[in-house]
Amino acid sequence: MPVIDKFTDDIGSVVAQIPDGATLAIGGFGYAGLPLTLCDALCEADRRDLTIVSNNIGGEDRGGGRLAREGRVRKFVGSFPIAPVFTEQLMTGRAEIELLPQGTMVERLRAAGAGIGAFYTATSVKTSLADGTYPSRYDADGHPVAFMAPKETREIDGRLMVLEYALHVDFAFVKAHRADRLGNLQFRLAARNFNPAVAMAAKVAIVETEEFVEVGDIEPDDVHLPGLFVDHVVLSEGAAR
Amino acid sequence: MPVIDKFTDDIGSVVAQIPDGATLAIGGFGYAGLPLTLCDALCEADRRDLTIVSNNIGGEDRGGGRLAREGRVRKFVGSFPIAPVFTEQLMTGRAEIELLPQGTMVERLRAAGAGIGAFYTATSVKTSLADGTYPSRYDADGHPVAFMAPKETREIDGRLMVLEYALHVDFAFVKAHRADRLGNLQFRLAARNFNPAVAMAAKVAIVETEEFVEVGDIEPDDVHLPGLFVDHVVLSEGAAR
Amino acid sequence: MSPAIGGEAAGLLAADGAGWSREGVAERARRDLRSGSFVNLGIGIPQLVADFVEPEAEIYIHSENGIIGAGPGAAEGEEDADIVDAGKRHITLVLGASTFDSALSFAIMRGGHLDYSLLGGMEVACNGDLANWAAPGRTPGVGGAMDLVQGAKEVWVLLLHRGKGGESKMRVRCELPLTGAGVTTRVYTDLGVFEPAGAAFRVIERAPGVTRALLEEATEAPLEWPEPDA
Amino acid sequence: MSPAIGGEAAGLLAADGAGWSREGVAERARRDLRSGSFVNLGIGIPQLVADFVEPEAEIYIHSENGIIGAGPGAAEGEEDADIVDAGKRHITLVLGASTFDSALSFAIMRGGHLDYSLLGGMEVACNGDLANWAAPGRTPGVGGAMDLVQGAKEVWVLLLHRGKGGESKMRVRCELPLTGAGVTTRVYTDLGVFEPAGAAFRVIERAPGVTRALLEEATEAPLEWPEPDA
Repeated sequence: MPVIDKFTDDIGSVVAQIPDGATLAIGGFGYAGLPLTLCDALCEADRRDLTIVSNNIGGEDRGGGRLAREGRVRKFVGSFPIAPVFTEQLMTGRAEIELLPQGTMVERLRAAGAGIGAFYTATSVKTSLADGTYPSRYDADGHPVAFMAPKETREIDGRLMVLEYALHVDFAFVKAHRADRLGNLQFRLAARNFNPAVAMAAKVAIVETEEFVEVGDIEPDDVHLPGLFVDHVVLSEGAAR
Repeated sequence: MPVIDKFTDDIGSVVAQIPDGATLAIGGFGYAGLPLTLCDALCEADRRDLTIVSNNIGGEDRGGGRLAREGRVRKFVGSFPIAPVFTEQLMTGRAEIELLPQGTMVERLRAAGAGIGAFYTATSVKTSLADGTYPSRYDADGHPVAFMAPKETREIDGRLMVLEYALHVDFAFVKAHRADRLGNLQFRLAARNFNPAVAMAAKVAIVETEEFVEVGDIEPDDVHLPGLFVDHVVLSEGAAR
Repeated sequence: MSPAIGGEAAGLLAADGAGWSREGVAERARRDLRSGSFVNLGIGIPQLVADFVEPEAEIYIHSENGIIGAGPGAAEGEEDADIVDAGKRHITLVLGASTFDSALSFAIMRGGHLDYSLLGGMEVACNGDLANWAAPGRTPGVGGAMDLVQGAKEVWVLLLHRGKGGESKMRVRCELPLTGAGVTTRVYTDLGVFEPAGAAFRVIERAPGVTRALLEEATEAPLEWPEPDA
Repeated sequence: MSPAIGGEAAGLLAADGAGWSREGVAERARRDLRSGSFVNLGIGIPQLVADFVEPEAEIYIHSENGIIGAGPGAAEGEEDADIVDAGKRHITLVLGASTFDSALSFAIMRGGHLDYSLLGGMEVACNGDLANWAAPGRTPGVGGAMDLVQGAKEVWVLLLHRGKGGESKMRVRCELPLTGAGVTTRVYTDLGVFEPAGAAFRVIERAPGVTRALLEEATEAPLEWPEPDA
């Protein structure tokens, strides 16, 4: 019996540790690298009031799209809120939004994982996402009642930039191509996308993998994310162990 | 004749574009990933008054060690200045130093390459590297006459941090395991170290490689640094094309 | 990312056949792309540019989700679930392509490593301001638009000169929420090629059949004509 | 990195055979490492800890230059030029090792992903301050020392209790330049195990043969004794 074995068949127990109201970051861009099995399990566990950090919500039927459709998302943090059901909840005061440029989102996640407290970027400077005019919450009649905080600015090297803080999350859902029991992960092509960053930013990183391999099967240079960032590994639905 | 061909046999011409007084970042940790061929060529081109950004200087006989020994380094920016000849120049007012924690150095290089103007880190907070007491320059008698600037601090999430700015460089010397004519690079094991960051931070990134391969020989997921970060590729001495 | 968001607004093509079609705008912009360059093609007319890039030109296309060397769409039945572009279409990779995570992908944009970023526009102003992400009555989504206008060596906006109602999209000041301030280096429309010059658009080229009068009527912002222009 | 820099200062072992040897300090610290943990071993006594980690414990060693799963030194003639540790020695990799660039390596440290960071020390203070990088009369080099004390879940300092002249390295306040302020969570010396408790070191354990009197004499800072201690 090895000391470290992050793999489990019991997806229910893994997902059970995520409480209502948790902050959860989800990897994936489109269906590429989207952890569908874990998102489904979370819906089946009937979790609600979630803060979801992901590039989009509702671009796909499953994943974050299902979470939104089932009304489980209290707050969305990301770049593309395109689920009509989420929009409706937003415009009737039942959900909130923090809209982020895509690159700022992933850099804030990386910063959280890398022990960087905050950073300056020119992205979003002099826009409504930085000047305190973008509504984060509406009342039941669709009137804005709260706004995203204005971002501090500073000129660096002659260029105006905004201050962006590290984005820490409680949990992350990650989709890998291959994983071993140490949690070493290998991704594949454009399915890598946000997956390393969400894992790094999370207190608890939960991975689903297409393939479960022996320790040593992934060459040292092919480990795209070392196991110390990973807490649990399950198999994607339909994948054979 | 392909449109993009960053490879050249003419190391002399590549190095000739580096003027006296240039700021040059060099990859490598120990001899692993150290671009020896390029450093030798720079010495042979007799360049002087260089600002060298690298983890150490003088830990090895060749590479930065040779540059220091031959008195070509006017300023060292890095974490380990261990060349006695550099120390002597420093203590007699002929060279300067900016001493950086190793992780801060690589993060500042990455920031430069990633369009991040500055960032906050807890590393070095409340130390002499952050409070303006560390000498950066001495007079001929070894008395400090200038000090590293004190670092701005800010409390983030209850933790005191210092502000660190992006570290841009004019040129970078990079050592790769494999390279193609597009400049796509693959590194090997612990020879990767600072090489991607120095390339990203540089206006002109010059690579030496152990092996020159055809476009497509490096799989998309094995390209550790895409070619758009790279300007020139030469073969390491002793490597066969 | 939905193609309906973060790109261009619907527009009006010159009725009398003067000027370029959408494809013509893309083709005209492509002519100015240097061979061997790295380029990101945003949603809208910029996506059409790919069709005019012959492989021999070695123009490598960056896709924000983590690709350099994005190729044509995948043939039916040959889609790879792990290869999609920024529009989430199944595409192919060209020889020499590389794939990486989103942090590096946006470092490439913000860090100034792309030669060109081509974007659609809802409005563009002669001071270089660009609005292309938030139109009235739509759920706002920003995607990578605000990142794409920061850092690339050239930021070109490709759009139709006028909206459906004939209103000019070439403005003194953008009325829609900005994507970036002062970021645009060149503008390609169905009526011509322009450069933001502060208080006016400098006319670089008129499209075939486009008169000076038509251009002045279709452009809200002042125009600055090159010396020898009639 | 030179082993002469960034590690411990030379020290005095108890003359009468009381207390642990340097190896003994390493072995004692190793007993407190959790199986299946990730640990960085700094220069000095911490390097010796690796010798007491049996493979079955699955304790993975992080090396700042971009390795998780650093293994024993390479046999002569089997050195791989691309596998060195933070001390630049040719080492091996264990099964399941991963290699990566320095930016990620330091993200691992600063980001709090290591379970333990074990460092040598020149001086450590009861407020948790550590000085281990700049001694008088040496060329100052800092390496990864200031990074290694930030972020790891536990920061343990392993050092000899007294310097060559008998002076205490367990101080009220460090006199040498700090590596980090208030960062130390535990201290292992040849005389015992301690925790910085603000105004005093809390005594966790005395090494064999070390009397309370010896400890009090050898420690500049006040000591806080556990309730039942004689």
